[in-house]
Amino acid sequence: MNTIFYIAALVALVSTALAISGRNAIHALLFLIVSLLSISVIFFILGAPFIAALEVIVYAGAIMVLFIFVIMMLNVGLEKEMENKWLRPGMWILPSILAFILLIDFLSMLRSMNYREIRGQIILPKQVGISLFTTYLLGVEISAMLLLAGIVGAYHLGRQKKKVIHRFLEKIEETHAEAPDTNL
Amino acid sequence: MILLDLILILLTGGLLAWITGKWSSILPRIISFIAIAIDLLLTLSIFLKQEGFGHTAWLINYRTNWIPSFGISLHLALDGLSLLLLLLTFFLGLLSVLISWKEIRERVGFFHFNILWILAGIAGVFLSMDLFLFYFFWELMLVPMYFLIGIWGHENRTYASYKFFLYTQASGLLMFLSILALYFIHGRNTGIFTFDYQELLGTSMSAPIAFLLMLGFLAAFLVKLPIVPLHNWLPDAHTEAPTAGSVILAGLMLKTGAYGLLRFVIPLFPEASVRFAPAGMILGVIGILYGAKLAFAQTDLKRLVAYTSVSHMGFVMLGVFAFNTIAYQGVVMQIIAHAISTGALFILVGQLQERIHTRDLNLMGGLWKQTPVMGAMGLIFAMASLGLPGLANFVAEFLILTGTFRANILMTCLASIGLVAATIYSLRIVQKVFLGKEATVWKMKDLSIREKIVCGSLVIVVFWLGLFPQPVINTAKPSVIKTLNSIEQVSINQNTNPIP
Amino acid sequence: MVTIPIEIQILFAASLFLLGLIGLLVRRNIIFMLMSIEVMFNSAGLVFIIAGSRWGQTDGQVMFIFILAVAAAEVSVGLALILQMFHHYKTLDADELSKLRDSKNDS
Amino acid sequence: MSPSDFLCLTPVMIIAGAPILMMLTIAFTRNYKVIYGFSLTAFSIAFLSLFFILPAIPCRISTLFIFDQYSILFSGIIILASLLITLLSYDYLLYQESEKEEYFIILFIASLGSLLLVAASNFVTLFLGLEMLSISLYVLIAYRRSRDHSIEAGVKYLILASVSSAFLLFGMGLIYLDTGSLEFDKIVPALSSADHSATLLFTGFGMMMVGIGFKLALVPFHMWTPDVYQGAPVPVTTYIATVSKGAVMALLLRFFFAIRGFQNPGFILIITILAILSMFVGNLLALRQQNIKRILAYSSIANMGYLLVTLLIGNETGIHAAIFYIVSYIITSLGAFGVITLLSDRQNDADKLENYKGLFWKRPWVAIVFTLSLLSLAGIPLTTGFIAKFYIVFTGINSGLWLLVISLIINSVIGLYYYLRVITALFSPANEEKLPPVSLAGHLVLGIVAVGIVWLGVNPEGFLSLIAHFSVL
Repeated sequence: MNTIFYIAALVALVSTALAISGRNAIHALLFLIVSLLSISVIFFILGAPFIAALEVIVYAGAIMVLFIFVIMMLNVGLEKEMENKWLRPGMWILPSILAFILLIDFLSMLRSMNYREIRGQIILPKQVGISLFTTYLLGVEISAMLLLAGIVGAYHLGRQKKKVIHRFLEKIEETHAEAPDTNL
Repeated sequence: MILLDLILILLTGGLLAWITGKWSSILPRIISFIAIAIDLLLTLSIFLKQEGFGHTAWLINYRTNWIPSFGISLHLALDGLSLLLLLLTFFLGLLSVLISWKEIRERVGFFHFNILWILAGIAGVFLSMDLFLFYFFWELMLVPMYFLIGIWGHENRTYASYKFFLYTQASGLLMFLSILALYFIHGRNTGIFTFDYQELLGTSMSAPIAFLLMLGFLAAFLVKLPIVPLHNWLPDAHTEAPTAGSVILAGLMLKTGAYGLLRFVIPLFPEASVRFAPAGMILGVIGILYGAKLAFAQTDLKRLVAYTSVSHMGFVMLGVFAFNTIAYQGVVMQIIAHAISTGALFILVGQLQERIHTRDLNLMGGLWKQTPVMGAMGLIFAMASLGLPGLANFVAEFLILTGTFRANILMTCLASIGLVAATIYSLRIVQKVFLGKEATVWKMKDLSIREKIVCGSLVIVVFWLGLFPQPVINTAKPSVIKTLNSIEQVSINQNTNPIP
Repeated sequence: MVTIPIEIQILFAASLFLLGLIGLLVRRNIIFMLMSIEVMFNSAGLVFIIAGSRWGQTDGQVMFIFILAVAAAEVSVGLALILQMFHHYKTLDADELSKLRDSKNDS
Repeated sequence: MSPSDFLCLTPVMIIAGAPILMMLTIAFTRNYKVIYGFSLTAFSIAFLSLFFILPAIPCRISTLFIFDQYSILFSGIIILASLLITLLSYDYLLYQESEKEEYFIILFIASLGSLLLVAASNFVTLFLGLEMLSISLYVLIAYRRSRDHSIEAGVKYLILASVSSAFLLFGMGLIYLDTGSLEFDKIVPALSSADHSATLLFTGFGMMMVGIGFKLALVPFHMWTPDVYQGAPVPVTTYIATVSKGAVMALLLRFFFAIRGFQNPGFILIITILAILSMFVGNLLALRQQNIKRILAYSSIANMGYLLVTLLIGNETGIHAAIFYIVSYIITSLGAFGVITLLSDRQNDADKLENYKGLFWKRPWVAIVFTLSLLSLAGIPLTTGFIAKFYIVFTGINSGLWLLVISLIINSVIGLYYYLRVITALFSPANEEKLPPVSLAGHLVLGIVAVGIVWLGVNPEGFLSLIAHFSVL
């Protein structure tokens, strides 16, 4: 089990690093999905099978698909030129130093903790469900309202006011003026 | 209750003047004239029957709760000193309304609102016996003054009004910190948390802390007074303000600083004041000489008069830190005399400017021919300013110098050089403006009846104070003795005698 | 049973968080920034799972579920905003968003 | 949940039910006036219901909420402020693009989030309330999406607020890891156990403060403030300045007192640094601005810095001072931003200094309210801002926080300068520019604000005793 944890952790870190440094948005997203899957493995090892499932279903499944959907819609997945200057090695130095300092901070924090091995208690979905719908029942209601805000907001912001021609079709339209407009 | 009424009349009068200003430009003038006149009459009636009030600590004492959660009360009280200053306030206030009658033609309502609220703030300062209330009024008079300078001022008004506000506000906050510290020290000592002046008197604290707190108070009062390193705002504010603003600034607002020294700094921190006395006197002398020197160097007439204020207020500072009855009587006299004579000079400058639209000394000259009455007035006020015997300032400065002579001979000698300097710059005004060669030919009218009334009343007061100062001295006496008692207490306690 | 030191677990979560932060600071593409934020949220959720397993409580997992809901709502609004942004500016570069300035201090 | 729990939840349920009913109404017919009237009614009823539940408090609902006098007081403040903002929003949105009804739905959800925040006693509710508020604000800020500025402000706020939420979450996770409880009240007892690690707690609290600092716009997490204040529609800016900040500050107060933060030297250090930086940076950056919204944004940074001082006072009077300051800041901001809202026309927000030249001679009443608000922000007597600052200085000196008090005093003087600049513009000679008409609702809001500013400034005693009665944590 321990070995699996370390392997999964390594995979997660590497794929996250690749995701945030990738030039191609689609590829980056795929790396991110790999990372989420390996984190899901870790959740399983830590005794949270329900969360492991949710991580795959909601995070990797729903949210990432939403991302892919938008990227496809905007057709920027293949755009490589945009960030070239930002991906020069020089750009990474300062943020990395900052992050390194934070890492040192975390390490010093961890040193101060009493060395302890986890008991690895498995908490089953049933327990989680009972807790969720008794103690945290109001929390569930509140998240419903929160999602409502998200829905109304996304509806209002996402709607197009006037017809906007898809970038891909713009060129076509220039040559064929009678080409039908396409809504996004 | 009458004390509260004095302030409320001004406040409501101000609001009324503002509102009626929408429909007519005469109504606000009349309303403010009436409001101030009522206050003046009320104060005069108190002044005339002051013997009847008996010899308790205060002539009138009014106290009610305001914000009991913080130990803040609405405590107003009147003694001889406040009474004199109130009379002065309403007298000059009345004159400011009169002199603005023609000068201010725009936004008349709001102008009079500001005048009345400044007067209310000043009256409040002279009456408050609760330190929080005192600070409240102290700040209250700033905002309308800021508007007065900023809206009706001359060319450079915005800069001057900023400078005025920031200087006074910053120093006021230092005083505020001191007030709070005093409050807590007293509260911790006695368990009574209050801002009441009477209660806070005689709060015991260690010498360094007392000194520090005194410096906080001094900051506010010395900026207002003003004393030389802190005087920077004054020439700008005085020069840019409209005439009424200058009169109120020089005649009343500066006096709140002097009043604060007498009322708060010395009674609250007697030991610290004694320790500060040498420095205070030096500052006073520097103020006298430096102010006179700068006054002499000015070509802007209003600026010149402004700097004479710095010089005259140096005498107040000198007298306050001499700690004896004669000097204190002199200080009270100086406060009143300077208010009258400098106020009068500002009024004259205002009248000149109204006629020839300049304040540049080099452009004036030989105006006597056309305006003999104005010239005569100018001569009288200039003489008053230089301290000619028989006029008010002479009595004041003479008393101060006599008093200080007992305390510190060297300082007295240096200060009397200031008198010589005063002669030079005062005569320079008369020489440059009314006598001498005509630099430009101005066509101008002499004083109108309204202006004659204003100047005439000032002349009467200057002569009256110069020839019969006894009523003022009598009225101020209990307060002066009360203030000095706190100092004598210190000398007895210390078993030494710092004051000869 | 697993015996992984809790420090290692936290270190892992912290590293993920920092990777997300680096991504946010370095990338200018708004979609990548949003992805980095997701990484950070996820790592924070991981901390709750670790803590939950340390104390043997369900609270950590419940909190994770709420984080999931919030992340979903945020992403939906965020992506909607990104759509709008793309239609206005025709770019996803965050540096193009620089019109809000004081007129005097333009540089 | 018992019936009395339901009773306690009445105001929250009204605010939560209103947007759903509004959505249903919209499904049948889109009518701006109906939705507007409905919003006003719902806010009013929710406010009245607060009096209704007074006998039932304090009640705890599972471990998530605590409805005590403190949260009722803040609920009242939040609902009233939202009501006034609704009044201001009507005219502002009247000429906007087609869908303006959703604005009120989102406004309700944002207020719901704020209500939950002030009643939160658990990390779960803290997080959910804060996120509900944030997500609603993303939408509200970018609401007028036809304008470039709105989108830019929305995206900026989205990114930075999400990052701050991530920090907040991570910090909460660390504290949970350390103490084993998500409840505020259980944290202090857990600190005495052997498992507790001070560094873990410190790091956790530090990361939480990054998150909360973003929401309160404390330096160095303030970068979004001027841009968002400028780019957002004015009523939304008002909302951010008043309700959002008030609610987050109320939460921080409760949390900080629950964990006894003022006894922990590390926490004190964090708060002190944030407070002093916010005061100085906020005021100094405000000096050079020409845009009124940006000036007020920087001024709000400084004001939050002043407010942080109350956290360290460490006793009841600190809470009183904080509440008084928050209330007076909310009233004052409503006045200042309310004037900006009322002077904004169809195309542009009135956010430039030139828009205000000579306002006093053209619209004396509006200018007076604006002047009062600015003087109150500057802390000049006769206004509530003076008493509020006095209270902080007063309690601060009592607790010996000299460093903070003196920087507050210095900053009051610095701040004075830019407030005076705006006031000077108001009173300078008028230009010819036309001003939009001011509606009755606008006058009503300004009237309430003006009375509030002067009343609390002259006679604060009644309100002070109200606070003393209501601020039992």
